Amino acid sequence: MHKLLELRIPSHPDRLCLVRVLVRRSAQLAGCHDQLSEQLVLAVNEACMNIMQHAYQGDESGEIVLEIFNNGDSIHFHLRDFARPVDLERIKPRALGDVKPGGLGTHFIREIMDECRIGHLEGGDGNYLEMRRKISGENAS
Amino acid sequence: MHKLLELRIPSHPDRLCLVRVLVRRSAQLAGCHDQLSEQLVLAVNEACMNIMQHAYQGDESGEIVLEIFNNGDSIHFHLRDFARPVDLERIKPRALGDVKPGGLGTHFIREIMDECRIGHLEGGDGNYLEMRRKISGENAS
Amino acid sequence: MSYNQRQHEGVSIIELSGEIDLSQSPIARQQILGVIESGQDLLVDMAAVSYIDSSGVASLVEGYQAARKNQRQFALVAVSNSAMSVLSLARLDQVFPIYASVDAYFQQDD
Amino acid sequence: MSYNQRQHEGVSIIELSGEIDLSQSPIARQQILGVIESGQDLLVDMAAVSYIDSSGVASLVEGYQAARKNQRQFALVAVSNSAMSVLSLARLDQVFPIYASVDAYFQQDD
Ligand SMILES: Nc1ncnc2c1ncn2[C@@H]1O[C@H](COP(=O)(O)OP(=O)(O)O)[C@@H](O)[C@H]1O
Ligand SMILES: Nc1ncnc2c1ncn2[C@@H]1O[C@H](COP(=O)(O)OP(=O)(O)O)[C@@H](O)[C@H]1O
Repeated sequence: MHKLLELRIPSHPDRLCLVRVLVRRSAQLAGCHDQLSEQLVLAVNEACMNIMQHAYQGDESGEIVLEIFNNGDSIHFHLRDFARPVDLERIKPRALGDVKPGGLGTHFIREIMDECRIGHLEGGDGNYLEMRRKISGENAS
Repeated sequence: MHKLLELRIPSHPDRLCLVRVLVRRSAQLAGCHDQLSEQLVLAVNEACMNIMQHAYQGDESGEIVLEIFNNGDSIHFHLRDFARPVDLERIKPRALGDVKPGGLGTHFIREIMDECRIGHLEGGDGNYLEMRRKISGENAS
Repeated sequence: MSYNQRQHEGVSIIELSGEIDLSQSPIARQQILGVIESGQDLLVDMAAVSYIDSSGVASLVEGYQAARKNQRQFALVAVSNSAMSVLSLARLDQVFPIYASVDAYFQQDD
Repeated sequence: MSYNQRQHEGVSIIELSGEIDLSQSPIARQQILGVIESGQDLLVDMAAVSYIDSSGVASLVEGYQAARKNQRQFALVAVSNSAMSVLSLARLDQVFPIYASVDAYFQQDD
């Protein structure tokens, strides 16, 4: 598994645009087609937003770590925060039939990624989210 | 001084494209005009290339750390490597009258940045390069 | 993100452009709700939206709901491919009234 | 980066496009030196070059020098703004023969 990069940003909404350009370029570098790259951008952006809003609860001094790996077959995104361990049971999408603002981020992530693992960091404060998606080079119809 | 981000990449030429998109977006975020943003992209790209070629001497397992700061008035790029301390005296451009391949990177950096500081990391292997450029929001003629 | 607001045949049209993310969606939300609460019908022109995340989508959902409550029209027009794929993923392409263009909206009214 | 090579009135034209950086410049270098060493005149069309770094510029300098040694023509045509600003910074805009287009090159020869 090749490590493409590690990015560390403060938990500030301004920095999401940095995450997006980096995920887009990494996905292209890993051989993802444009449509998939855009979906990965959306999913990782949502995951970072959730950390900002729910793990750090708006505290902009927190740090978010994003690592991107490529094993040739799939691209992996590992996120870490150093907020208080979050309630893992509460992390779930709203029912989509229900039209109301919010509750879409986790749905986007689940739709786009092939696998997600979430948990508390060992020995201390913090949480991780590991996401994996198979690389496909051709645009779907 | 606001920290915009920290990026860590392996010392591999493939990763330069990641540095470029991130520097471009950071410069825009900090309020630099497009022409200046492109110059900053060039200068930081050259500095990373020099680390890959001269500090790590092609060893692609080395790590390069880039931090970007914004103090409102200027944008700062701090690079670190963990290669053997380099000969600081040798880091200089070729005479420009001399048309030959190579020797341009340090010239580009000096032209583009307002200030550069280079040195050895304290207590152990490694080198740093700190570059600063005044932010200007309007395109020059 | 940037936005532009204009009137056309008694309807308010907000043109959103660029990236509507968590740092920008509060501004979009404010514009959208401002129009609805002032009692006007609203078209949101999304031709130039290059990116929208769930917080941007949430602002549209709020506008849609406020319009229903106030018995006003709310529709999206000229939605960019990028925004449309996010709306589809949210299954909201079936919920929002969506028109190909401002003209298409006014033609159906005739 | 990608490239495309063609012949026009006995001259070889290499069209470079995209980003010519350290990971790509060895390929550009090989193409350029290959043409010169096969004894042909060379135009490098840089209209679609979105980025060039010092390693890409070094490949052009090598081509220029090899051409002089082999008494062949070497010129750049249709240089993009982005590439031109790097060449200016290197003061090489005064060194390389540069033409606005392939046509402009052939017209000056008449
Ligand atoms: N990183 C996280 N840390 C803590 N809670 C989270 C995290 N991500 C999601 N959640 C919980 O899951 C719920 C659903 O998340 P999501 O679908 O992204 O919608 P929204 O963020 O709009 O509520 C959130 O309201 C929150 O309670
Ligand atoms: N980060 C660095 N570590 C060690 N030596 C360096 C570094 N950067 C530059 N140098 C030295 O300075 C010289 C000039 O660098 P530069 O102008 O970038 O041209 P080039 O890399 O093409 O030689 C290099 O040949 C090298 O000897």
